[in-house]
Amino acid sequence: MSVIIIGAGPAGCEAAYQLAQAGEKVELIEQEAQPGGNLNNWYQLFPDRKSAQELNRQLILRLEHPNIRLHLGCMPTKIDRREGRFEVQLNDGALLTGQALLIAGGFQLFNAHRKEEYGYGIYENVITSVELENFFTNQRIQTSTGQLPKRVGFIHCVGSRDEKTCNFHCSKLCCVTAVKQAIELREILPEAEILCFYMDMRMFGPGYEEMYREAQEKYRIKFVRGRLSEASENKAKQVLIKAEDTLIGKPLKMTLDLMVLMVGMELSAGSRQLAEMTGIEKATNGFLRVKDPHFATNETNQKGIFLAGSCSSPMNLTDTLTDARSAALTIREYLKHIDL
Amino acid sequence: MKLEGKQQIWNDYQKEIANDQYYYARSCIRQTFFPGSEWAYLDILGNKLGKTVFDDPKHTTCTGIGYHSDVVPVETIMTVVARHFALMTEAGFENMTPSCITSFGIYTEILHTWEQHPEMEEKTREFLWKATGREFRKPRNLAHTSDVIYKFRNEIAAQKKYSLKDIHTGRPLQVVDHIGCHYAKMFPAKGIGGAEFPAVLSGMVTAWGGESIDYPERRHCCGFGFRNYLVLANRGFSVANSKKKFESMQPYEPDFIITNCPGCAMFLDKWQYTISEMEGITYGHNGYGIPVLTYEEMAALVLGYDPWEIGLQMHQVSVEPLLDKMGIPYVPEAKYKNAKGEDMGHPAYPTYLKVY
Amino acid sequence: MMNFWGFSIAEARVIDYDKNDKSLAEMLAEEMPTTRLCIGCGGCSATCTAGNLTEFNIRKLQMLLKRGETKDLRDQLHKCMLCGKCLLVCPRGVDTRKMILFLFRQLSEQDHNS
Amino acid sequence: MYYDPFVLPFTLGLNILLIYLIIKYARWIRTFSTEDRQTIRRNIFTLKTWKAGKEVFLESLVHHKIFRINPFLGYMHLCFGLGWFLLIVIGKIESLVYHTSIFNPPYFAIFFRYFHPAKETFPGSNVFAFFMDLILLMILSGLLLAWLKRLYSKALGLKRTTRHRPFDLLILTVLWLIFPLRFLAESFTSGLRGGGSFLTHTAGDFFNSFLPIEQLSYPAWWAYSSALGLFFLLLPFSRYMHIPTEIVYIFLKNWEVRQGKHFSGISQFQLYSCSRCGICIDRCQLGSSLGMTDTQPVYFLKKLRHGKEHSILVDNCLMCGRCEAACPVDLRLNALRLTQRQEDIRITKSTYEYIRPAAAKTTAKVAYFAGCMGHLTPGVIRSMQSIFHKAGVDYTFIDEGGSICCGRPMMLSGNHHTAAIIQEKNKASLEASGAELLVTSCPICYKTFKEDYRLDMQVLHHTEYLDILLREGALHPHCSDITTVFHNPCELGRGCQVYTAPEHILQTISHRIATAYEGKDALCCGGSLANLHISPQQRLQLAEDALNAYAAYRPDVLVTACPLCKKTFSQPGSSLPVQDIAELVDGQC
Repeated sequence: MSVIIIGAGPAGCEAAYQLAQAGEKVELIEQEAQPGGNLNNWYQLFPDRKSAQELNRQLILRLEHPNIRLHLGCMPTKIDRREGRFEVQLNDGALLTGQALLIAGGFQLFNAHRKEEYGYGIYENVITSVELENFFTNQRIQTSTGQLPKRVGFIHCVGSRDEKTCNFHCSKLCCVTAVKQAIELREILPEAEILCFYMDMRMFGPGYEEMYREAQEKYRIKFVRGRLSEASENKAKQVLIKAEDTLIGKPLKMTLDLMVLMVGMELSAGSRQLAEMTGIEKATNGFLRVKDPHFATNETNQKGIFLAGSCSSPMNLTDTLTDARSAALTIREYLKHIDL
Repeated sequence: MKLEGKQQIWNDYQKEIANDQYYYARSCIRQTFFPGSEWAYLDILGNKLGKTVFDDPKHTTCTGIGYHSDVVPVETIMTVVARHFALMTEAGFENMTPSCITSFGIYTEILHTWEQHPEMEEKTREFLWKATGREFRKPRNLAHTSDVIYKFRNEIAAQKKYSLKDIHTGRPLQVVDHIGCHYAKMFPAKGIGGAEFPAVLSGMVTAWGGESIDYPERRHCCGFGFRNYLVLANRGFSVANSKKKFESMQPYEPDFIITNCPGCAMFLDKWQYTISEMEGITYGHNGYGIPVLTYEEMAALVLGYDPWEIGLQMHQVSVEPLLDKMGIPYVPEAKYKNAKGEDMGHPAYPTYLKVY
Repeated sequence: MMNFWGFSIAEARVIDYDKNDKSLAEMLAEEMPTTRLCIGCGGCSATCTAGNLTEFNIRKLQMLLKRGETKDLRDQLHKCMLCGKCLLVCPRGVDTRKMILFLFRQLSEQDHNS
Repeated sequence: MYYDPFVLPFTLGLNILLIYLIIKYARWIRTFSTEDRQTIRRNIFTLKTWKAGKEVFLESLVHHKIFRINPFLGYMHLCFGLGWFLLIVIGKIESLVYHTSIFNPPYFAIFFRYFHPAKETFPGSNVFAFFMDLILLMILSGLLLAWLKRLYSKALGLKRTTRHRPFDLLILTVLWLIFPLRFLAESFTSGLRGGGSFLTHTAGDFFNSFLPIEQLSYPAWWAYSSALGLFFLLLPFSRYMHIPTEIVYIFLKNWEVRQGKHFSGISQFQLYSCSRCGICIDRCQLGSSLGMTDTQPVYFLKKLRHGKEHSILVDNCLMCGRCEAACPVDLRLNALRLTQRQEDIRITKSTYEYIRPAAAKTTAKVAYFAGCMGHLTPGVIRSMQSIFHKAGVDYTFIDEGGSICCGRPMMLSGNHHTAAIIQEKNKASLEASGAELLVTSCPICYKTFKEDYRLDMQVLHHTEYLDILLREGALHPHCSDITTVFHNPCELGRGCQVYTAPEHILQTISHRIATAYEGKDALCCGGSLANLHISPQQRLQLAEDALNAYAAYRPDVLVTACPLCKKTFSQPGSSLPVQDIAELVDGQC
């Protein structure tokens, strides 16, 4: 029996390994030149500050399994279903067949240009959370003028919970990511003033609330409850922001040397294409709809096509990997039945 | 309200109260505004219950009001309190029974502080010695005088001449009990029934035939709050607090209010006049206001003391409607006569609040 | 209220939710369901031209209104210039400008009736 | 003396109508302001009157505008309008030629065939008869179209037709009866006594072959006269009131009587000039995108005229001006709607005391004003700053630190008094800069700066300014093969008649794709501040539909020139990039 997995991010890698271990043949397709997906852009992970690349390395290492065939730099151009088998045509000409199809196409980050009033791509010192991770990787934090930032602001909910970008959902991870990044930033910039501008702090995972407390107490991160409404740039290339300090009830303005936009998660373009090719329904939040939110979290409206990871909703890495294992289990169960 | 829940709390918050041999610490406000209360307490304990209470003439204010108003430093008040303990020790007593809730709070707080910071106790001993040449032992038992009455509520009930009942209908009187903030809010374990559902006064009320009202703002401060009342600019908040309590208790149609704190008794009584003058509002029935008694006065009435002898004419809100309900006889003409039968003069009539 | 002896009874600051008249808020919610969506992020009041120069705070005013506190509404609402900037930043799609217009009309009607 | 009792219904009806109209119009004109009266006096003996006459001919008779929008509908209206007019005029001439007296009563011409003994010829009598028949045929053909229109409105290229109340149906029936009755009366008379031409004569012979036309002829004239009389009596209470009123309105309009902020005499003329042709219905995006089919001007004016509840209709209008641009009668539909918005805001002079003139006097001759919305589109501001720099213009950015509202949104809510106070404050602050030229990025500000502020400096929208810079050679663009479609913001295009500047710019720097939404036909983005009714979700729907309409031309970029349009279009997250014209120019220079 063989399973075709599309997407070799953490979910695809983990599911591939679990299925391979269980004796299934796995065809793992990845459009990029290397596996790892969005994890490649991360430096450290919450809540334990694990090295993202270390986790990535472990996940990729396990792909060297005799049952796994990895197709890098490939994209499905056509997916057919013939006599209970899936035939996936790749852009490099290969034709893969399998009894089950697992979509692990993941998410993509919100395009911050769309929030024009925040000035991303216009003001020099406005960056996204991913770019900040990149700074961390290089251990180099500086403003466009080459200075150490004295005041850094994290803007939560950029492209999440925002009717104005038609993204109504909560991306769930940005709050804790902001807290994590603020802490990392503090370690590099012991003197800087670091602020988070939030609408609600959603510390849902184990150890997250504790991180939040630690950020306040130990790392002296300041939290302002207010949504950024607009930004401008002054002569010194600092970002002048406007928000309301809602807990005080007054408008607030301040200059930031560096503004970090906590961009939210959207269904990736690849996942969207796959959904169109295979007829998988989309949920109201734009992600792929699972068959049942309790009993069939990896199944879809299409028999034999399964989902793993954040193509079904924003997920942290813990949940992504758990979801991948769950998907592997669901697929094995499915394969057993079509055997009969 | 679920009685079981309250009983559980009452069981959790019990305290040790000495059985006899009390050193009595007077209250500034009580003896100024309700001198009859103090006399009644001493008389009940001495003559009705046969207890020994020592009322020491050398005893002074605890300076609690000054302390809470940031006028008296903590070292000073500790030394003053240490002197009280020294007087108690010298008189051969071990059981301290302050009449004032503020004092009770101060004693509790200081004893607790000394427990946590023995060096402060040492320092206080040194100050006291340097200032007065006195030494002291800490009281073995500290209880508020209302605790003492609570302890003997059943003994009093056995001797009672009148019940907290409307003699015309047999209906138990509905009583609002107001506990001084510093009785149990700072140290819930030191109050009978704790801070949330204190039983010290309601215990007396039920023992003597009445019913206690648990109304929403029961736990709220009477409004005295030291700086709130003492600073003129804050006085509006003080009276607003009392008003809030009256409005909250009004729907329960209370027959009277009792308090265990001298300040509260004064405030709940006199603010009724103030509110009526300011806003034309009166509480209680028919514009006469809600009578306010101290628990000593309530005990004395139950035991058959003459209302004027225990000083009920000192109250702003007339107590006559309450006396009539309980069937306690009184001579209206004697209300404003002194012990010699001379007329003391009659207070002016308020604009809105009706008086007898 | 009369000022006796140098003081008067302080007004309660508490939001008396039971006593407060919330009919205007109910009418507003009925008329414009999007006003129920506010999560109090403050985007509107931050961008507000009038709010940056005066006490006018539309987020607070509508929240007060929902609790039945309408005094501030009367004192502040007219400072709004109806420019509609708040509408453009609201992440919940609350029709803020229409809400203000509705309130203007209601207040004007109340004034008219009284 | 030619007389017969059957002329009475017609004569009575006509006279009552004339008296009614004279009284009604006089009363409306009496409410004109002194200013309006002066304007009329100034313009009445000028070429404007001649222009008005020409317009009356083109619009009231030929229905030239309707023709351009919809030839079928135009022909139908032409048949009725011009046909009836010619029937009257030629009929009158015919009667004059025969009778050689000007002072024959009106009914004589109308019922000429009855009074004129057919055998008695006069100069050109056959020619007249031929023309009269031809015109009647033309009217009857129009009538046929009108019937078809009621039955199959879509066949005539109309998505929707106006709905009628029972009274409208009554007068419509009467109107439709007039010409068939004339046809019958004339045919019967011809069949009986001869006369007429190819139509009535032939028909007369035909009817004579099987009908007792001797008995039918006289009643037919009665019926014809009665139908005419009844029509005249009903006319003031029906939509056909537009026939006489429109003519007066055209003259008033040409004499430059303006629709002001309040409902006035000229508003009354407009209200009664609406012919309910329904052209506004198809132009309205509220209808096409949101299925709202009751708020268009035709319904609004109808409710207003009949005093029906119209509070939602007052609010539910984008004021995009698409209807106004297409209105054959040229009614000021936005302004009319605005007159019905109430002043709800009670303010005093001190309410806006907090607004203080902020701009300091500068030496720069050019002042740039981004507008409040502009601060939410920093890309536009950034591009303008860059362009100023590239063109070497010394400028001052007067609302860099923020500004107050221009007052137009307030005005659009109907609160003119309040808006005036805001504008007064703002004007002081603008003029304090001492600049000679004010360039703004916001068409909303631009419109009100131009129309209401009476500033002592020149005002330009940045599109116009960029066009000047390009024409003067201050900027050096390189034309790219990037394809563009222009979305002309309502306030800029239809609002301020800025059409050529953006077109020229886009032709200079890009490959501009012409669309069906050029010039006056531009769509509304849906973000309109003038609509006080629709929900944010409905706005989004409007934006999506407009975007899709533009995207159908597959441009590389959709170009606009308004921060509000840009924000509105950015909401749905379309794959079509939306840029301000300033951003495009900056990128190409």
